[in-house]
Amino acid sequence: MNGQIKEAATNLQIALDHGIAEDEWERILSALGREPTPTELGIFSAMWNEHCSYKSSRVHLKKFPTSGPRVLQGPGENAGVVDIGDGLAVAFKMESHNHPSFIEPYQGAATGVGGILRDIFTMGARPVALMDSLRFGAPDHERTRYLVGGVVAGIAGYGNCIGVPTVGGETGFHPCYNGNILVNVMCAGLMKSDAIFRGTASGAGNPVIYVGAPTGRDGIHGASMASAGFDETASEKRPTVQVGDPFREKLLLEACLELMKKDAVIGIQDMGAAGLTSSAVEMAGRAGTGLILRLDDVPSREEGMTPYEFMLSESQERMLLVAGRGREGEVREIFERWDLPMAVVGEVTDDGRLRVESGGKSFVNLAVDILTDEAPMYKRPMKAERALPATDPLETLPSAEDLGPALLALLGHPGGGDKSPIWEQYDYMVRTNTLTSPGGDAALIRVKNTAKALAMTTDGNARYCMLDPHRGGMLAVAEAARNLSASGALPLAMTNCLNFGNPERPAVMAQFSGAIEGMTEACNALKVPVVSGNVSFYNETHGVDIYPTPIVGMVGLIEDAAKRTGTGFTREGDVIAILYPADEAPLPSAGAHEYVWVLAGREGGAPPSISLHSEAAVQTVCREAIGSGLLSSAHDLSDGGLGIALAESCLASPGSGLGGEVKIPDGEGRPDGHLFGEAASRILVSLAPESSEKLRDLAENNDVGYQEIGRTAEGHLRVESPDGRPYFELPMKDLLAAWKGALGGLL
Amino acid sequence: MQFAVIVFPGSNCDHDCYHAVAHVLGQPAKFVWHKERDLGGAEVIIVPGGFSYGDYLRAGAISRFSPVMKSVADHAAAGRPVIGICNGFQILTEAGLLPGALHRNTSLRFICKDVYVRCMTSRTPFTTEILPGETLRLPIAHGEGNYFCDAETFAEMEENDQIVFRYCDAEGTPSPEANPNGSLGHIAGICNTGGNVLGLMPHPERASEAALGGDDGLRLFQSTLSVTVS
Amino acid sequence: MAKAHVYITYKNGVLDPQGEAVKDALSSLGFQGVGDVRVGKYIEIEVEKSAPDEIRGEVEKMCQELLANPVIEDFRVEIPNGNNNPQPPKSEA
Amino acid sequence: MAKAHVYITYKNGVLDPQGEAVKDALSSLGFQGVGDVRVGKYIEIEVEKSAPDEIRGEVEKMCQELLANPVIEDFRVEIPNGNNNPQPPKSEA
Ligand SMILES: Nc1ncnc2c1ncn2[C@@H]1O[C@H](COP(=O)(O)OP(=O)(O)O)[C@@H](O)[C@H]1O
Ligand SMILES: [Mg+2]
Repeated sequence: MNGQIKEAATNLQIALDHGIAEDEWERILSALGREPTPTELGIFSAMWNEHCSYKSSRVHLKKFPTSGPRVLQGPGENAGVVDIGDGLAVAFKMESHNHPSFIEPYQGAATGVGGILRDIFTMGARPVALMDSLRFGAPDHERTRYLVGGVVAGIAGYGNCIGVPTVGGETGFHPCYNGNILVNVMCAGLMKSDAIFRGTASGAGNPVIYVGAPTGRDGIHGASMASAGFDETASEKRPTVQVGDPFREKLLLEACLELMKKDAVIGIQDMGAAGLTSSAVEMAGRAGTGLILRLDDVPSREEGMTPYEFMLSESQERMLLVAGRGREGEVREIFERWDLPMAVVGEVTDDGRLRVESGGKSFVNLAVDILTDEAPMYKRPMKAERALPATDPLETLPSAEDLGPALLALLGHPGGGDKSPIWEQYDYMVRTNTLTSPGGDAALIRVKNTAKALAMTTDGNARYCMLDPHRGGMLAVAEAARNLSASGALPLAMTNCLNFGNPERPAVMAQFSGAIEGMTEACNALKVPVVSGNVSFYNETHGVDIYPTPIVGMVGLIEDAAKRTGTGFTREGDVIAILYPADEAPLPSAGAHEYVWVLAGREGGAPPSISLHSEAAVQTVCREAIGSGLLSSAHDLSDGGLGIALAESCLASPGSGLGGEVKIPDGEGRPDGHLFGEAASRILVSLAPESSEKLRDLAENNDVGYQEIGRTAEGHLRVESPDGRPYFELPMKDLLAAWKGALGGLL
Repeated sequence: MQFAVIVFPGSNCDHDCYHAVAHVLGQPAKFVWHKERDLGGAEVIIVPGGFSYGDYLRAGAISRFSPVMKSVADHAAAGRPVIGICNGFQILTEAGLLPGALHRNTSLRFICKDVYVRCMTSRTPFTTEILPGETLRLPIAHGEGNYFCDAETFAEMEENDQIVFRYCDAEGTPSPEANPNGSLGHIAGICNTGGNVLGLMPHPERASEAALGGDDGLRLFQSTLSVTVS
Repeated sequence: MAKAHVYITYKNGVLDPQGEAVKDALSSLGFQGVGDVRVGKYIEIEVEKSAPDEIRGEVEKMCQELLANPVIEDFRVEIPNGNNNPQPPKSEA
Repeated sequence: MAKAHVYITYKNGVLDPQGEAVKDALSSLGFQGVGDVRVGKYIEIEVEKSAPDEIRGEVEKMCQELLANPVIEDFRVEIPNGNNNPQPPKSEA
């Protein structure tokens, strides 16, 4: 049936060069009953690779809970959608752009932002907020400075231009990322809950329409080198790094949202990884239909592009949509007004096949389901391995009398210090909805025309996952939910980026599986379904994998935006207290991980233990207390334990002027273990003394511990032992100076 | 008072300005697409911030050729109020409605944060209700806010009372430390000789509601209400 | 299509923050004896005209109207393989 | 002090959004027959060296290390009044 195809032949070697394994090649041959054409081979390589097929991860991802009363759209679409009441919904998703950002930090990060924005407005939502979760190598590694500067400028360059505020994120440093940084970007958008658009190509005869930037040879990856043999002129067409055009994307965003107000659109999907190939195949796959694409009609910006190149180009700022028959004119009219290319490039068919034609010839004729449902799926071997010592390295550290220097060291470390040199490069206020500047536990965005606010956070602790993937996974979800609860928000649902090493290594798959199981347990216990997500494997350099780094992005809802708290102390003389699980000590001396890392460069032991039941109770109490107006501030304990949480609450007070006087509650273990230990399920709160009775009652009624530890005070932070011996007393200006200077050398 | 917010391809503070005047101030407002020429009888023109044409080549360089700019120029020439905010300020200088130019911040970085500005004159329609010497807290968000003009122009502007806002510290004292972008004379905003056209880098529309952390910016829009429209 | 090259530089007396930053960065990378550094724009334009003088006229007009801002920038147009008798940088002011 | 001129342009095939926007603007300003427009950087550097070859060597090193981004950009160095036998643009790749 493909008699007229004139491309060169393909063979096993070319398939291997495309990253297709030998058994996968056999599978293709037996499915087709012939050799694939070069363009078909390119399509297989794109659709069957890890990024599109999730072939190593699918069996594990199935474990996540994905439904709930508010879930309008779970995983499988461009983004998840969750109902927030009042006829509104929030669409959100997180994506990684790790490898491109390491090669070209500015453009890699910028196009990462562009990609996730398209995922959101494809759903019919207007993007309202971006968050970025970043991991760099050691602060003193030779490339770190360059990468930090480039990535941050790239996120700023794209997000600021398009006018979506970047409202929060996280930034971490660890030598395991020296050769493979992580750039994960999350976007949330608002939409009407009854106007969700999906990536489906239904209705035979409906036109397939290409809108957005013309196609060039951008990002046709290593595979294209193998294709050079197919065409003599291909040799000088080297693959190129994608450059983002945020201005064009802004136009695309406005044009798409305007078009979606009409009922002309049947399905729409952005062209992300594997561009035209994946958008066409996935849209047909979801609808159970077929597609014909006529490449001669695809707008292009370079001469002489081959079908192979058209199908695999990753040029940015493009979308594919299916419109109702006869509605082409309306689509054209809108895109012309926004000065954007628009072209009818094919139509929907009912034979379940993807056909690609050019110059009157057929270059592709494949059953869609071979590319989607029948893509390979692997149960890769797993074998847990422990790479870090099992003993808690705290014991190897001499215990100091004066804990002040340790606190200053933690605050002055790039991972623990002030991140404003990063987020002040982001326009975090555009759209006038941002209720708190970045720097707190959760970012808060008001929802205009309602009393509501959305809360958002990203969290992940690779060290915990390295020490114990299962517990690390639980802790990541619990911390994200806790960050939302500490701002007064009810966690609704989550997305994730699962950044792992090479899945062909059993130790990596064991980490992956363990982390997912832990996350799943926490999702179930905290009633937070997973509605979207992304897997990034092969994060490795020279055969060494990064620490397993699942990043959780979570969205919560505050019904009345006036009832919220920040992390900073607000008033002198307020009571400082801790909410904690009632059946545990307020501050067990355990796992002072960040402290030992910063002071001694050692890691080991176990991540903090966690009871999900108690975690849920602590969060409920915190939210209710905020809802009843009892709290002045709330801040969860995480890296650096109570010591860092206290310091951060002081630093986030007005003018960083409020400190506190605190006595550590009685308990077993070392003083530094109490102060810097990273016990889970704890929230540091401050409140007016008149409110303490009520909070104590609320906590008791919910089986939650409430322990007062001191008072806020002007100008200094003093912490003493249970018997009144001072651990340190530091003027706020010293804390501020250490904290402010932390990123100094890097930006 | 009828407001018009001009929308260029890439403008992204258009809705914020609209929100501030229509929903917070409660005045009639409408958007005017850059290809239109009819300002529809608007009394006050807002050229909003954002990245018109992506800030490509130079911020504001391409927008100034939009058809609507002729109408804006006529409006200005008639002595009626025009305010250019951030990218709007850049567009007004490129269009020659205000003197000077805005180039890259000395830090070479985009900067988003709250700053203080000192009001230098009440003579513009946007500062009638603000006393000279008063300090406002307003957000900035720009990469090219570094104001420049030649010495002669600067002297003329001082002479003609055209410097409307200067970056200052919380106490109201202009200083290099309080100047976020290296602008000449700590200039944050200027007006034309007639006083009716104001350009400024800070975003008053983002500081128009206490819920967002401050409402000093609203006073610029409020001021226009006391201007008698002829 | 013929090509024209446009060079846009800051005027004397206008501070060039990017140039300063590059200079500092070069020194800290260990390059010695780096003097002034000025960063400008270099634009390549294809035009349909073919006579060098016509091209120059057209492109200079483009510079005056759009490509350069006369308040802070000078420009210079070169026609590769054309008549490029040294010309002083131009500006409208 | 001697001067060197550096021209930095996007590699062939790399999208130049700025160039596209300028091209569209020129057309809508009424300039006819404008083809490709590419916007790059033009850098003037003063160095202490004086032998043209030495200057070129030094400045090319600066380009490789700092001034150009070899992943997406090519660069070209010219020494005014030096030996400028036409040289192809360079990149590290
Ligand atoms: N890359 C970033 N982008 C935006 N905001 C950031 C970024 N990094 C840090 N922040 C802000 O600073 C706060 C503290 O940063 P960090 O210490 O890395 O996170 P966390 O407290 O979640 O461990 C974050 O909650 C966030 O609001
Ligand atoms: Mg936190």
